[in-house]
Amino acid sequence: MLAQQIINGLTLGGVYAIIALGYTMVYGILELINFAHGEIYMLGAYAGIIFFGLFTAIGLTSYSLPLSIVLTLILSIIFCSSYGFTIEKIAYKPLRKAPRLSPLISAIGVSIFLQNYVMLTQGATDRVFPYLFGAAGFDFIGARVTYLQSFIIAISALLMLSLHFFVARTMIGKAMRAVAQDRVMASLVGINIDTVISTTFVIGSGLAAVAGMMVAMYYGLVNYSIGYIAGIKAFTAAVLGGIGSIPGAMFGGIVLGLVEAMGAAYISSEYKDAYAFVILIIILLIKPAGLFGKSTEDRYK
Amino acid sequence: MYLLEVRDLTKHFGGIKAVEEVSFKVREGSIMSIIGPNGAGKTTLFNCLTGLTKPTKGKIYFLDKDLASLPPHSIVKLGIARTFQNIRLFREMTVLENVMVAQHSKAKSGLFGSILRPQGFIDEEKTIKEKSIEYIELVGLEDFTNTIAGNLPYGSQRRLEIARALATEPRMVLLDEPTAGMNPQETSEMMDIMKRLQEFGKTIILIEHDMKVVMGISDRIIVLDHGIKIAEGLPDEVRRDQMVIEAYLGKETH
Amino acid sequence: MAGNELRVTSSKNSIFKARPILVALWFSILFLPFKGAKAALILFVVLSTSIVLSRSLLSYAKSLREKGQAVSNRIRTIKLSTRSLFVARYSLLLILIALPFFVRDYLLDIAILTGIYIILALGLNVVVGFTGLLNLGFVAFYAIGAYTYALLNTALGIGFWPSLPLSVGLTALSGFVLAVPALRLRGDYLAIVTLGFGEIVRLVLNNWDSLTKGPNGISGIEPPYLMGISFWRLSNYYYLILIFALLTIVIIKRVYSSRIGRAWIAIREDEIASSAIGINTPMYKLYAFAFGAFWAGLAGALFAGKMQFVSPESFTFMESVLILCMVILGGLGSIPGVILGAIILVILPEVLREFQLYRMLALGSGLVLLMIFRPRGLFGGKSVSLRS
Amino acid sequence: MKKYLLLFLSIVLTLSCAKKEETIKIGIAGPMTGDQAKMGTDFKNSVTLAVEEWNAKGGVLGKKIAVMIADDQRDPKQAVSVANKLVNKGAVGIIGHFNSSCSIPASDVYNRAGIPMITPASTNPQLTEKGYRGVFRVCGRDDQQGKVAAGFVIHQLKLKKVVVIHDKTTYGQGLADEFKKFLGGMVEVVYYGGIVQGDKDFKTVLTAIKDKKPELIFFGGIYPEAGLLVKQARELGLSVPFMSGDGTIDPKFIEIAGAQAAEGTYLTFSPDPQHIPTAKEFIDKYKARYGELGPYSIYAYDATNILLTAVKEAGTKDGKAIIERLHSMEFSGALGKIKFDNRGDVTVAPYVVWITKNGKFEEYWKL
Repeated sequence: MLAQQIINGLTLGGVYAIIALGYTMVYGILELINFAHGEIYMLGAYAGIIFFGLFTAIGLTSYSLPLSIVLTLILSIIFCSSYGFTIEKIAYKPLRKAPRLSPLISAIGVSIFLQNYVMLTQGATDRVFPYLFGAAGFDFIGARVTYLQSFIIAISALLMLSLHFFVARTMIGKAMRAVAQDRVMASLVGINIDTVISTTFVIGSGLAAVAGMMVAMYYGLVNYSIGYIAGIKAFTAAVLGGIGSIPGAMFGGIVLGLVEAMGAAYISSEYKDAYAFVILIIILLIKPAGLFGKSTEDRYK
Repeated sequence: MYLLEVRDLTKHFGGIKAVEEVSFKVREGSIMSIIGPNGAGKTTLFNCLTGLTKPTKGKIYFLDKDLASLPPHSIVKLGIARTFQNIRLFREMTVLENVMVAQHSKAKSGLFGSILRPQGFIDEEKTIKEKSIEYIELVGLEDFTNTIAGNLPYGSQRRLEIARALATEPRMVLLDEPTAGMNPQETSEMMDIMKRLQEFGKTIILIEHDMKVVMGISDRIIVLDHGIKIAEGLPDEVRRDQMVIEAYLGKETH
Repeated sequence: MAGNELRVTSSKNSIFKARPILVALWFSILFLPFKGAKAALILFVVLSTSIVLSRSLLSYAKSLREKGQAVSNRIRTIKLSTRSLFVARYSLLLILIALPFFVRDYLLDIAILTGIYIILALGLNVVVGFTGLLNLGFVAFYAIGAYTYALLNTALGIGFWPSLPLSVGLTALSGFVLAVPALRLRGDYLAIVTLGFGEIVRLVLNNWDSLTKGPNGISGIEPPYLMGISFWRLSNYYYLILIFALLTIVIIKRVYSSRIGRAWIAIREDEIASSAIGINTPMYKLYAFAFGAFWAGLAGALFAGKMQFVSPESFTFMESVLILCMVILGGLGSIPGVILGAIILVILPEVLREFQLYRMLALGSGLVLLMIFRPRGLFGGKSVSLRS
Repeated sequence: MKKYLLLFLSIVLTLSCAKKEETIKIGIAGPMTGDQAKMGTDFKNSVTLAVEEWNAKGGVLGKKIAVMIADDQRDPKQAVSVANKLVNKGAVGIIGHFNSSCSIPASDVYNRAGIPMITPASTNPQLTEKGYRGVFRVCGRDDQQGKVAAGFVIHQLKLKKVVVIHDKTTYGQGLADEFKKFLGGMVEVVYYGGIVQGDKDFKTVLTAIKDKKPELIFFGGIYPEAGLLVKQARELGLSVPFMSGDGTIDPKFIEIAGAQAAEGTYLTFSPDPQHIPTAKEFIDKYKARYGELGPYSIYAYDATNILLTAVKEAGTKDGKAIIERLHSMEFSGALGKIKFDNRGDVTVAPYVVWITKNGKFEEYWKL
C-alpha cells in the first residue's frame, strides 16, 4: 500500500512541479505571485481537449495516435504561451512601477476573468478527454503503475532538467538571472527587460500547458475551476522549494505530492487540500526562503 | 553625566564588517558629530542605536539601561528619537497629522476611549494638537500645517522630520545628514534649529558631511572609517589628527 | 526606498500605439479555439473597429478622465456649509427609515444584504485600507461569526443576543491568531497566507461533519428575538441591520480619527518610520486584524440570523474577493467610499439580473482596470501606496 | 460628509415596484446554470410542456398559467433567496428544487408562506421528516433506494465484505447511510468514508480501499465523481463490482469512466419509463420537442400535472386548500398511480437495479 501511495504522490507531485516552475520563474524576475498561472494550466487542459477533439474529428487520431497527441501538445503550448504573453502585456506591464500589491490584485482579477471566460464559452459542466490509454500499466515494487503515470513523472523530470540547463547555459537564461538579481543594473548592461520578462511568461505558460495536458489525459475530466486550487498548491510547492530556484520548484512539487498522498492515506482524504495550506503557512513562518532559496533579508527591503 | 555609553558595538552582515568594536560616550546636552567617508558604517551605527538592526556584539547603555535587545518602539519611549537619511515622512498625511501621530507613545487613550469619547479623550486630543503646533512653529513650518507632507519642498520635509522626532519628547535626537542637499541659507537655518534644541537641553548625535556644520556646531567628533573608530575628540584635535587627514580629509590645508 | 510613490508609466498607451488591426487579430486568434470561427470573426470585427477608433476613444477617455478627476475633486472640495451637510445627512437617514413602508420585500432583501456587506467592507477596510495589509482570507471571519451563532443556536438553543458577544469575540480572537504569523511577512506573502487561512477554515467547515454537518450546512437557525419583536419579518430585520450598519460606521469613523487610527495609517504609509516614532507596529497590526475580524463576525452572525441557514458554499474565496473589490472600488481608507463600493457591488448585479452570468467576468476585469486606471478607487482622496 | 450626498442618490435609484397582472403563477426552482444545468433544463422542458397543454385547454380556474423560473445554482444560500423571491412574486405552487441540499432549506420558506412544493428529484428522507404539511415528492426516498440496493447485495450477490463511500452531500451521504443501515449485520462494511465533491484525484482513498480487499464498492453520489472512481479503481487493478444510486444513471458516467471500466456497474433507479405503458405518450412528445429524455423529466411532468389538478379541484389559489387537496387526491399520470402519504412521500416507490452493459443502462433485477 505504501508503494502505491508513493506512486500516486509522485504523479501528483510531477504535475505540481511543472506548474511550480512557472511560478518560480515569474516570481524570480518580477517578485510577482502570478495568481493567474493556475488558470493558464486550466487553459492548457481545455486546449488539449479542444485540439485533440479537432484532430479526432479530422481522423488524425485514428490514423496515428502518438502524432495527434504530440501535435495537440505543441498547439496547446503555443496557445497557452500566447495567453501568458498577452496577460503580461495587459495586466502586469502597466503596473511595473506601481506598489507591489497592485499587480497581485490585478492577477487575481485576471484569474477570475479567465475562469468565467472559459465557463461562458465552454460551458460549466465538466469536459471529458477521451479515455486513450486504458488501465494498461505494469507492476513495480508491489504498486500498480499505469504507463501514463510513468510518462508524467518522466516528463516533469525532463522539463525541470531542460529548464535548469536553459537558465544556466543559454544567453536568455543568463539574462533572466541577471534581471532576477537586479532589474536596473540588467537594463544598464543592455538587457531588454521587456523581452526577458515576456520570454519568462511564455516559457512559464508553455510549461503550464504541458501540465494541463497531462491532467486532462490522466483524469480525463476537466472543468473551469481546476486552476484555482492547483495554482495555490503549485505556489506552495515553489515556496517550499525556495521561490526563485528551479530545482527547488521540482523538489517542492514532489514533496507536496507525497505529503498529500500520505496525508490522504493515513490521516484523512477529506482534508487533502488543506495539507498544502498548512505546509505553506509553516514554511513561511520558519524559513520564508524555503529549502533551496537564498535567504533574502526582505523584511526591511 | 553621560547619557549614552556604547561599548565594543559590532555589526556584521554576512562577511561585511559594517561596524567593528566601536566605543564612545555622549555627555547630556552636548552635540556629538559622527563623520567618515561613505560606507564607513555611520547609518548602521544609528540603526543599532535605535533598534532597527540587532548588533552582532557589544553593549549600548542609555541612562544605564542596555538597549541592545529592545525593539525600536521601546527605545523611543526611553527617549531616543531619530531622522532618516532618505526622508521617511507619512507622505499622505498633513504636516499636523505627521507630528500628532508622533505623540503616540505619550498618549494613553484606548479603543473604548476613542469610541465613547469621554472628556479625558477630548482633552488629550486637544493637548496633542496644541503640542504639535508648538513643534511645527519651532521648526518654522507654521504656514504649512495643513498641507500634505508629500507636497512640501525638500528643505521643509527635512524640518518636518525633525519636528516629528521632537514630538516624541526625546532626551536625545539622532540626526542622519539633516543638511544633505541644502543650500547654505537653509543649512544655517538648520544649524540655528540644532542650537535651539541644545538650549532646550536635548542631546544631539549628528551624521554630517558638511565640514562647516561639523566644525561649527559640534562639541565632540567621532571619525569612522570602514566600521572602525579612528579618532575622537574636540573639533580642533580631530582636524589635526594625522590618521583622519589621511583617511578622510586628504591634504586639505586650512 | 521611501514609500514608493504611485507613478503610472507611459507604457500603458504603447498597447494602443501598436497597429490596431494586429492587436485585434491577435485577440480573435486567442478566442478562436474557444468559440469557433464565426464568433472569432465577430470579435475581430468588433475589436478592430473599436481599436481603430481608439485614437478618438483614447482622447475621449482622457477627457473623460479629466472630467472625472474634476468631478471627484469638486465633490471633495465642495464647501458645504455644515448646516446643509446636516440636512443632507438626516434627510438620507429619514429616507432609510421610511424605506420598508413603500418598498417590496424583494428590494428589502437586497437592502439587508447591502447592510451586511457594508459592515464587512468597513471591517476589511480597517485591515487593507487603514493599515495597508492585504487580507485575502477575510471571509474566514465572516464564516466563523456565522457558524458560531448557528452552532450555539441549533446545538445549545442560545438566542441571537446572548450568543452575539461570543460569536463576535471568537472571531476577533481568530483575527488575532491569524495575525501572529502574518506579522513577520511582507505584503504578497501575507496575502497568500491569509488566503490559505481562509481556505483552511472553509475546508474544516466542509469536512467536520459531526460539528458543522459538512456541505449540507446548518438550517433552522432562529432569527433574533427582542422584547416580543420576532425579527423574522423582513422589515424588522431591515431595521436591525440599519442600526448595526450605522453603529459600525460611527464607531469605525471615531476609531479612525483617534490615536489608534493615526497609528494604523502611519503603518500603512511607512512601517519603519512608524516604529521609529514609538508605534509598536506588530501590536497595532494585531489590533487591525482583530478589529477588522470583529466586524466580520458581526456581519456573519447577522447573515446567519437572516438566512436561517449557513453552508460552506457561501464562504468561498470569491466572497473575500468581492469584499476586497468593494474596498478598492470605493477607495482604500475612505469610509464613505467603501460604503458606496459596497452599495454598488450588491445592487448593480441585482439591477442587471439578466447579465447575472457575466457578473464575475465584469468583477475580474474590473479589478484589473481599477488597478491600472484608478488605483485610488472612486473616493480614495489620497493616492494610497498599498505598502509594499 | 459631503460624500453622503452620493449615497443618497444611489439609494433612491433602487426604489422600483413591479407591476401586477392577472395569471396563476407557478414556480420552478433548480440548478439552471452551473455544473448541473442539464438537470435544471430537464425540469424546465417538462414543466413548460405540461403548462402548455393546460393553457391549450384554457389554463386553470379560467386564468392562464405563467411559469416563473428560479435558478439556485445548486447553492443552498441561493435556494433560500430564490425561494423568497418566488413567494414574494405570488407563486401558487413550486415544482422543485433538484438537489436535496437546496430543497431542505427552501422548504422552510415555502412552509412559512403556506404554499405547496413538489420536488421531482430530491430523494433525501430528511426533506419530508420535518413535518411540513406542504412538502411533497414524486420520486422515491433514499431509504427505499438503499433498501433495494442492500437487498440486492444480500440476496442476489450474496456478498460478505463491502466498502461504502459517499460525496458528503445531503443526497450522497444520505443514500450511503441508508444502504449501510439496511445491510444490518448480514454484510461487513470494511471501509466507510467520504470524498470531496468536485475533487478529481481519488487514487489515495482507492488504494486504502484496495488494501481492505472488499467484494463490492458502494458509492453514494453523482456521475462525475462516480465515473472517476470507477476509472481510477480499474487503473489500480481493483476490479471488484461498483454500485451506486440514481445520481449516477447518466450517459456521461459511462463516457467519463470509459465503457470498459464501467461494464457491470449496478445502479438503483426507478423502473424504465419505456416499459411503463402510460408514459409512452409523454416520452414521444418530450423526445419530439427536446430530444434525449433526462432521468427526471417524467417526474417533473407528473409533478406539474398533479399540482395543477389539485389547484383545479381545490378551486382556489389559496395554498392551504391546495395542500389539503394534494394529500387527499389520487392521481394517475405518466408514472402510473400516484398517492401521497401524510408526510408527502409517494406510497409506492418501486426501485429496481439496473446494470451497465456494453455502454448502455439496462434493467436487471427487482426486489
